[in-house]
Amino acid sequence: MTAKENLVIESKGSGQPFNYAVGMYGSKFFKELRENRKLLGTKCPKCGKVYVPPRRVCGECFVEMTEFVEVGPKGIIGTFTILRYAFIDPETGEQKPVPYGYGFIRFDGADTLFQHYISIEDESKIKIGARVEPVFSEERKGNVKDILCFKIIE
Amino acid sequence: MDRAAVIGVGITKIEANKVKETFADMVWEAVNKALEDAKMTIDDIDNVVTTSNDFWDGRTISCMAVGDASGARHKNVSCVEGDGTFGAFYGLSRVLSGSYGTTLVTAHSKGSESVSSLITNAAFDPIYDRSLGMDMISACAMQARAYMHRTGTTPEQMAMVSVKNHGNAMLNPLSQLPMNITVEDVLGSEMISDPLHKLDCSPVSDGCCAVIIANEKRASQYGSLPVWIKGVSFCSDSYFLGDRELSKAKSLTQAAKKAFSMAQISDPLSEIDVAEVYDAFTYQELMWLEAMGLCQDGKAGINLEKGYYGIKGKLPVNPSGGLLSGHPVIAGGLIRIAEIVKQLRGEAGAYQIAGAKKGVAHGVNGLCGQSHCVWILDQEK
Amino acid sequence: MPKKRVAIVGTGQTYHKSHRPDVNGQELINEAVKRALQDADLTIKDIDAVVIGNMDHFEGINYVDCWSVDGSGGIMKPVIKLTTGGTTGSTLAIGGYQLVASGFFEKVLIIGWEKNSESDTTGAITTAFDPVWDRLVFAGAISGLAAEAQAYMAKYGATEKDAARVSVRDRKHACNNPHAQLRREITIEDVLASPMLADPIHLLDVCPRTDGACAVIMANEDCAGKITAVPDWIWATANRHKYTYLGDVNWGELDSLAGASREIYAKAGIREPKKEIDVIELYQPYSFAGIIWIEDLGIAERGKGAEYIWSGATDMGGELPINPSGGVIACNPIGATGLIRCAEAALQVMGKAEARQVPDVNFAISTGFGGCMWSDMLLHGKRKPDF
Amino acid sequence: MIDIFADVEPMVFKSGINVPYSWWAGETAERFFLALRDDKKIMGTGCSICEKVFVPPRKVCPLCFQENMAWVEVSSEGVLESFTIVERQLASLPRKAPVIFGLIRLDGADTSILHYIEDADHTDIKIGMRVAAKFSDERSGSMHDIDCFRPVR
Repeated sequence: MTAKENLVIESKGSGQPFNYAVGMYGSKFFKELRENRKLLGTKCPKCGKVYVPPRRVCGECFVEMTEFVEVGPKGIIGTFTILRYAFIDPETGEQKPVPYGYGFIRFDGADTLFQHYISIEDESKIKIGARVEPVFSEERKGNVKDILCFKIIE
Repeated sequence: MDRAAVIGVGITKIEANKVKETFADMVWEAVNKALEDAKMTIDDIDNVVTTSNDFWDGRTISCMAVGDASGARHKNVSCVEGDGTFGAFYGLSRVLSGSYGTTLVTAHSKGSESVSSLITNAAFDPIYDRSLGMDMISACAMQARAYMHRTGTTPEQMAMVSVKNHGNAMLNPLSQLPMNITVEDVLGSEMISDPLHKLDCSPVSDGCCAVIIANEKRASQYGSLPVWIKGVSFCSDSYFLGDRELSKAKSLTQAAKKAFSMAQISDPLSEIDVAEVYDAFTYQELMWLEAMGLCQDGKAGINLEKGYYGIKGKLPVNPSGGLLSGHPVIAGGLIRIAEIVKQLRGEAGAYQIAGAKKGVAHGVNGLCGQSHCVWILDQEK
Repeated sequence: MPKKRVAIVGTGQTYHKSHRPDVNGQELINEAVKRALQDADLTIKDIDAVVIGNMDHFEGINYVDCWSVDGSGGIMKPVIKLTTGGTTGSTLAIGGYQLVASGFFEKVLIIGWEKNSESDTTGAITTAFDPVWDRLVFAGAISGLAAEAQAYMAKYGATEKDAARVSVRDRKHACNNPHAQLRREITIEDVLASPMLADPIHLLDVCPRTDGACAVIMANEDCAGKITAVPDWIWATANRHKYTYLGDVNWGELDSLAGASREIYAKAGIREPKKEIDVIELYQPYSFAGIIWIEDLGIAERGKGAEYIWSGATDMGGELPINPSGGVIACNPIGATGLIRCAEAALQVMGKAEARQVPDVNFAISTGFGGCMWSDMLLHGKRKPDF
Repeated sequence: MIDIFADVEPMVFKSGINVPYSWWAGETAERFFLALRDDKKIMGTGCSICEKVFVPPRKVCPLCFQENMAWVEVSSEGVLESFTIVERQLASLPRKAPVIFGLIRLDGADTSILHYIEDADHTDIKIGMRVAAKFSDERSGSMHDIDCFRPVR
């Protein structure tokens, strides 16, 4: 009998590919973002809340939303953190580059927060309530990466 | 078991690819259909059980996607991972426990978003079996082979299940694959994994189902026709395929026995008017009928040839077209319950079974029918 | 009134470590199951149904309810899987309660487990969030918790030092618990000097990565008293899984816990939780939660959580000890974690908590946390509920 | 859906879950794999209560919950319990189709194992036929230390 080896079976990178449906609400958002650099939310006909990302159902009122409203593109940091620990990006299976700024952005005119990168060029300026604007990608493909990150303004 | 009833059902159209819809969109549609069917509003719903699978959805905590769409924001809510019949069982428990008067149960899946062969390969034990590369189709093909060997069931008889169910689907506007086909069409279709041809296998599908369950007191309050739950049971066999007697569904036999006995049904064959069983593959419809005691062991193929299981037969099986005509995994079993509810209310339209009073619905979890859930539903209290 | 009142009659935990190379998942589960059966002096044949849960993408096994039967003893029994993320363990406990209370089963075995060493925990949790909108930037549980801590600090002025006091408490408590993974005391200085993971969270503010399993046996009122002299009666359960999108969260308050706890207090007629509850096993994955969430529980006033912690009231021997087990900061096999809180609360009520026993426990609370800032809660009592 | 989406094409976000996994074999499976790798032996464990011999081995009898299972060597030959010939190149297949999967009950075992069947004529292959393990030349401690099973002629 050979001594204990703590034998491991590896998955050897056998991942699961997915074609996630963006949905019509998201598709409209990304179309506007790609073509016009505009940001859209949906407004609840009952409570009047404006949701970003846009979606069909107001969870609070359980009603369907059909009204799109333009929000931002400027906004404030609702809350944030700066990510400093290493982890594996589940999409690629590779280490994610850190550190990065992680912001919850409240666009002007929106009631919920939109998650994205915040530029950490000057960490001391990153505060709750700080004003930010998106940095758009020159080549936009119609997904969340069409915004590169948000940067602090004023 | 105390009395409880299904008082509302909602099924989306089953389609190959609902490319426009997110999980939440599908759930929103099914839930609103069920509420409308039950003549209720979301405020009448006391608690919610959603059913989904993190692998199929490509999302850990897959239930998170459908919280808002199922109206769960301010309610007690839980999530079953497995077939919708298991979700419904938990939903029923939450009513019978006395905690809630009504439960909304949902089950959703979008097969179009993933590679089903890889998703089901992940159900194999990672240490011993997974890297060999089996998936649900190849595993079930092996089960089909064992079943045919033991019972003498022929490829033609299996093909007839496909012909019958795709034909039934012609009458069901929600079905994905209504088809007028022949035994020759099935046997001539691509051999995917011997003995299963393409038309022996259910398709990849998107869809969602919602069901509302109520206790006795609340069941008659809203104006829909309650369908009473008389017996329900579930049971799991061994995991490793090599540990089981693969040509037999021992756990289904036990679950069915218990469910029938709860419903005080001693002779299921004469008392059940309609069955919706989990026909993910043609042979399964036959095998499950036998295991449930709805047919003498090994005789389902012959009975099928005699026309017993057609819409006008002795025991109509899968009049809706079954899963062979549209198979949103996870929602599959809950749709079986919803279809039986429609039958017992006399609301199944062109595929209505005349005079159906008692029905059985069935769901499956795991590889080759490891775990089964059986529901006995009744028009009468 | 429930159809049947329900009590916990046995619990079992594995020993918890950062990795368990000596056993596979099924074998790990089996260890907890066997200990629970032993604790209740039952055999697997006495069990009527099995409720099991974990988070699929930590181990990459689909249909875990089916796969696990070799270890769970679920062969030819009803087996059902519940999963709701971090709340899985407490969701399982609520599930077990419902299955027994419904009258369907007399004795139910509840199992939560995780082998977090088999994948990258943060990478796997990141897949819990929306692939289209959130996964780009989301970085596992710690990133969301950091957002909460920032919001709370901005609103109420709490400090990293306040939070460190919570870590110090839980790590000290853990020294009394043979099942805890991290059993070494730390100081406030240690916490503040530990690496910054995600501002303002340091390494010693958060839970470790753990392999482990927990099993709990629940029985109905007809047999609970025959199985054990002092059953742990489940008085009430509640949960709120409010949010679908992380950006909708009311940051700085855990309103899901506020909602669930108010429902529980109302059900049990509890008016002054601080006085009427004797011990809390809080699913507290990081130190700041120890300050914030006791406010949501109605234990401390809004903004006064830190003050209450510094008073020593939540330490062993204090007014309302929290996490005598050492809590999640000392041990976190995620799918089991919520169920461990439940099992530990049961041990307190049953008087079986040994070195970590709080004297004279009549009421205990266990909670679960996870998903999109979701909460679960159970109320445990020594007396059989009279409703 | 409503006409607010008249000018919108539905989008699909192509992505995936590529979290890598390392599954600990545990001491029981490890002993099985090391016997395969080092000695070309197939080992099972036997329960003293139900007297079943499990291959692959179990640490605890899943039926009786009995620990201290006894190690026994089983034959590398056995009977084909069932099989399928996979004709389509399923995404899960690591080998080129057609691939034959078999469920093999080794002599001395009460359970069957899954593996490949090769060198068998597709028309001759039958339930009940005897097959024998062909061990891989390079073995690393996994199920692939058996290359396949072949008919015993």
